[in-house]
Amino acid sequence: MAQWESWSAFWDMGGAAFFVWGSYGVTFALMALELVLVLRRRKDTVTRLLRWRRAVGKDSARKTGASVPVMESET
Amino acid sequence: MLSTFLAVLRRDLLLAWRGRADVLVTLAFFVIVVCLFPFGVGAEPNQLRAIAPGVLWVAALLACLLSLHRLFAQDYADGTLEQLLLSSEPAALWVTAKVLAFWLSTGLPVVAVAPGLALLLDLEQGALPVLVLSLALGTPILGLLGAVGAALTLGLRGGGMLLALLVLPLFVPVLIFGAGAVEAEMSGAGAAAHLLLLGGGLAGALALAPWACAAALRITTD
Amino acid sequence: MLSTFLAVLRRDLLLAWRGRADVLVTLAFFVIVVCLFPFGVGAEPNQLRAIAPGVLWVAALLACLLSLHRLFAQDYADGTLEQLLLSSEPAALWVTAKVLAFWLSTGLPVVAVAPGLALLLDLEQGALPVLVLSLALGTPILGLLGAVGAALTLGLRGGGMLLALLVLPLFVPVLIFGAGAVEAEMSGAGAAAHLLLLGGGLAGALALAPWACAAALRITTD
Amino acid sequence: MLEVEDLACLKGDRLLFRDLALRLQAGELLRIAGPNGVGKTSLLRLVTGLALPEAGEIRWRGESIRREREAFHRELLYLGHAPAINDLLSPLENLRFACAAAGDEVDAETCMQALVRIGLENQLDLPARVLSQGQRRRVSLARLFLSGRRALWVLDEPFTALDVKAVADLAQALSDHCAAGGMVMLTTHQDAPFALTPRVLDVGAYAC
Amino acid sequence: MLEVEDLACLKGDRLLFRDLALRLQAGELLRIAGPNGVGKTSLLRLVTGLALPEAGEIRWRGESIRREREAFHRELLYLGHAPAINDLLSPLENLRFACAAAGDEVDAETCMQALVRIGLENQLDLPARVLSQGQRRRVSLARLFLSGRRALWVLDEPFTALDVKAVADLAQALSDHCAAGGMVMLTTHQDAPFALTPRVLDVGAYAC
Amino acid sequence: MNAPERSRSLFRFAAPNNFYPLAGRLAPWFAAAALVLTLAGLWLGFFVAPTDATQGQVYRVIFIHVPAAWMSMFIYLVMAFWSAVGLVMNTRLSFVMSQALAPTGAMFCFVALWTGALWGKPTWGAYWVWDARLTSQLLLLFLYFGFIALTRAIEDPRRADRAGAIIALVGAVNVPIIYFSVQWWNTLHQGASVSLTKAPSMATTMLAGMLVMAIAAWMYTIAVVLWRARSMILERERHTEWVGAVLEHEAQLKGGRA
Ligand code: HEM
Ligand SMILES: Nc1ncnc2c1ncn2[C@@H]1O[C@H](COP(=O)(O)OP(=O)(O)OP(=O)(O)O)[C@@H](O)[C@H]1O
Ligand SMILES: Nc1ncnc2c1ncn2[C@@H]1O[C@H](COP(=O)(O)OP(=O)(O)OP(=O)(O)O)[C@@H](O)[C@H]1O
Ligand SMILES: [Mg+2]
Ligand SMILES: [Mg+2]
Repeated sequence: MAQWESWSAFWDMGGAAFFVWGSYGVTFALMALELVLVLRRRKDTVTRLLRWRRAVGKDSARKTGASVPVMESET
Repeated sequence: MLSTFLAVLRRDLLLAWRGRADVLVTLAFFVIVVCLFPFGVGAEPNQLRAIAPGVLWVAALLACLLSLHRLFAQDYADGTLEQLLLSSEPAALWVTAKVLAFWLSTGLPVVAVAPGLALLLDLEQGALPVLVLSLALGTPILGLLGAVGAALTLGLRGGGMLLALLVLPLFVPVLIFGAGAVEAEMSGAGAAAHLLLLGGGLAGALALAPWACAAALRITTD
Repeated sequence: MLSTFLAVLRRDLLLAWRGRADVLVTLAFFVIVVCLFPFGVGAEPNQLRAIAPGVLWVAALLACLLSLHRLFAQDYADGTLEQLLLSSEPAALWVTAKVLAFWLSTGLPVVAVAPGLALLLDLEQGALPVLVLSLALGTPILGLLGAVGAALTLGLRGGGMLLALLVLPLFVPVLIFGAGAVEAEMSGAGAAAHLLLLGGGLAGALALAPWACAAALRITTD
Repeated sequence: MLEVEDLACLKGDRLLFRDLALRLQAGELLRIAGPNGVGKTSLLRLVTGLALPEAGEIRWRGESIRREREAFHRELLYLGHAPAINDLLSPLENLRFACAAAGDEVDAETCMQALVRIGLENQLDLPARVLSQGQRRRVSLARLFLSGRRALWVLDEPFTALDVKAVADLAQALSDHCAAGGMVMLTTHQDAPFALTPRVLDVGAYAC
Repeated sequence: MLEVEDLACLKGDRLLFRDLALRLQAGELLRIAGPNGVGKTSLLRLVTGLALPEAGEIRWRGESIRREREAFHRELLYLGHAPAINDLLSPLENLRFACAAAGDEVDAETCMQALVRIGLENQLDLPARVLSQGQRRRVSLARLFLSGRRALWVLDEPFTALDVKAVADLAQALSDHCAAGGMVMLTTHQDAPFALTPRVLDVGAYAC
Repeated sequence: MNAPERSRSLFRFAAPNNFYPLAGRLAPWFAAAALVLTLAGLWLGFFVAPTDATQGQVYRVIFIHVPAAWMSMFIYLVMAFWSAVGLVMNTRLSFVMSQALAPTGAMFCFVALWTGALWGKPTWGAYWVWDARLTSQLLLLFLYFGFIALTRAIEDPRRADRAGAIIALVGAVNVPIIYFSVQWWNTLHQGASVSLTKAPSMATTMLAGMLVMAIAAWMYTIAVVLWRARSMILERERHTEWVGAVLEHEAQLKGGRA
């Protein structure tokens, strides 16, 4: 607490509370939101793909898995 | 009666949701046009503040105008419009549903972001509510009038542009009262009169435009 | 080599002539947007004069932007684009022809009427040649860059608007130098540097954009 | 029930046909024949009321269709060249909307069954944009299974893009509709295995 | 001359076909068959090089078409579902442009003859917008009479909307092209009176 | 996510089936590093760094503003780099990387704008002025939006990849042009009336806090992008057997937990 007399002084930020906490708040909220979205997307993808695989039948998967060329290229 | 109205409204909103990109991009267009102005005009705050209401309203008008041609184009091209005209309900009914869906998906977002952009142009905060109100009353009028133009220009060669030419003169009064309301508020004269006029215009457009539009559609598909 | 170029150029000019309405209406749009401003902003001569170069350039840019989506849309819808891509000539060649025809039919008229509108906004007469020159150098850049955007957004849902979003940031430098040239001339600083930069930009765009556009078209029809 | 008298159709400066007359009774299947460009599509659009004739009169159950438009349209089902399919919507959504917009009350389940019956069971949820030509066509044709109570079906080249089996099914459905007292008026250049032989009207006979 | 090996086509989630192989020799007429949605159009677009295959190789005169694109396209004539007709231009203008854009040097007189031969003598100067479906189709088909030196014709449902006589004429033209050493690859659901029996490739056999 | 050394290993990991598990293993570590560094940076920023002589406390926004601004610019370059690699070498993984980077870049871009705006109000008296640096940041946001909107609007992933790559490259060519034009535009109009007021000599603790936060932002970006890329890879490679195996494994895990 070298910089601050008290917690209330800290939260007040020398009168600039709105600007400082507004910045930090939105930033961390956005980052958290992004993290949540990314992780949820993964879960969604997995469930959706599982359902899809059940639907189309596993044998329609192509036999390329093991032999994916090292540098995969299309054509 | 209502079932066609609801069917059309539901489908058009569904389509707007499917084509979210469309809606977001109308919005982006609005934002970008507003942001272009400082580049053309120069970044001096006083000057920007003075032209802000006009720029915002012109940008909203253009954004609305440019999405208008989408109102019937797709349905016309794929034959849905023919089918709707073969329905036994009065056409004015589902036309209203289409315009309503259109406004909800393009006008409303524009109204919603306008205050943010106003800050970018340094408009006084006191004038923000009037700006929002004037846009909320004015953009539906644009949609209703524009629908008539869109119906008349369906399938014509110069379609989108001809539409602009037809409806811009009709839009001018809306622009004058809309931007005027904000300027009146800024100058301290009070915006009530302007807003009342806009409200009256909306009521009038709502009563007349759907019929005109329905007639125009029948002519177009002949 | 040249035969495809000429065939495309001739046909597109013929189409522009057939669809005269289109061309006139692009122009009308330009005129109307410029004329809207006094309504939105208020008619004070000094203020108008100050914002005149910016308004003219923004209006030209929007007019160009709005006609851009027509560049390939029709050919894409009716399959002509596929046929052109199956031609054995390099695609960059006929892309250039299309852009050239596009500019001749929409950019050139805008350049031609700009001085008249400038007088309407009370721009000094001394700055008119610079205005015309800046537009004549700048609008082809807009066309070339825009063609890339138009090719990328072909057949997409939010088509026209997505195009606007993609290319507007790219148009900003052109706008800055274009409007800047006129303002520099008005302020007595001389417009040579701006115009040179625009010329350089045009050369660069001419060298690169057709290739990017051709690549984009191949991707789009895949 | 449907009577057409003295009909003339002018396109640009060309009079396509004139003095065309026809009557369509309940249970009849009428095929409009004639070479390309003779005016079959134009005739159908006149009959549905989408276009206005140059001369002549069209009556439905004795009333001019211009005077009793709504009553006529309640009994009419028209499928033209344009499939009335929105590219962003799935077949199911398209079909439900088509029915609702026309005023037929049909629930999702029934629509689904119609689509399955017409062979789109695997495409129910794809956007229509990715469908093949034949599949698009089928989506609009599915309305036929849901519009039994509409007496008059007017179909412009319904067999286009359909494969052999689908053509046979459709021909069967049309025959069934007629057998149940409906009326069908269609154009086609293809042969289709109808159960009842269609009456043929050659537009060429009225050409000018 | 045209060899296709191990071709696979993926659309969205669905692998339409895989391990598809075909060879087309000079003088052969190949009909791609299969029910709606099996992947015929997709196959044709792969063969022309307009779309990229998921796997497999397409060779023209022994060279991969991706490597020798220009040489291949000089010998290819593709007519797809979309007619490549501009609504504002007349049939004559459309045809001349189609030839010029493809790189065929054809003068106006020859184009006119081709249009007359295909039955559009009265529509030469109308804007394409007002043509009937069959007439539009004919405009694009007229290119066939002007592209004799292109060896490979790839046609997607060329008989759509054509009347009986036009179907017969077109079938004759295709047979003639093969007889002259050309190759034709087409899809159709209709029967057409070909002079030589087409070899049939059923895409369904390679479906997954 | 900058270009790793061009060694053999790059080529091995360029195959999605090798990259996928590797990314899964690495991402949590980067996330943890980001968390630790953020806490350290915040501590430095709020409790060690002194009050600024001219600006008072409000300057403490700098600890996120500057890292976010740096990241947003850098991510665009990396994105364009991967796009170019993808177009030239035909590697699908490169496209996945560039598309996975875009949302995070846009997020940082927005954060830089937002924090800058909040900082500007007390220091300049306005949330926004049309200063060159601010303006080019805004245009960068539009470039991000354009890229994201385009790749989202195209359904076919192959087409989306290539179209996105083209617009990313065109944008990258334009970024410097935009930057310089905007700078010139501004100076032309109002001289140097507005410029970012830098603390004359930044206290070393301030600088340290800023750098630590910048590294934290790096770590965060890498973690998020790896995770996002993993989902995208699953989606795109769903036809392959190795994805089948991965999915079965996931299903078992879920079944085990339930
Ligand atoms: C919306 C408003 C703002 C935006 C978009 C913005 C944008 C940026 C950008 C892009 C950078 C990195 C540029 C570089 O390193 O070359 C930056 C750095 C910086 N900004 Fe801002 N800024 C804004 C407002 C402010 C304000 C109001 C201040 C302080 C009064 C400020 C202070 C700084 C400082 C000190 C740096 C670090 C400069 C350096 O290390 O070179 N910014 N800002
Ligand atoms: N403005 C015009 N001037 C001259 N002729 C016209 C004009 N508009 C249309 N036509 C002609 O009218 C006819 C329209 O025919 P319609 O579409 O009804 O034919 P159709 O019998 O359905 O033919 P298809 O079997 O090809 O579908 C065409 O022959 C067309 O050339
Ligand atoms: N994104 C997608 N997801 C799933 N299936 C798809 C997707 N895109 C296309 N398809 C399917 O791929 C097939 C495309 O078929 P194509 O157009 O090649 O058929 P076709 O054999 O030419 O049929 P037709 O005889 O009807 O013309 C259709 O069955 C369609 O449903
Ligand atoms: Mg017809
Ligand atoms: Mg097909």
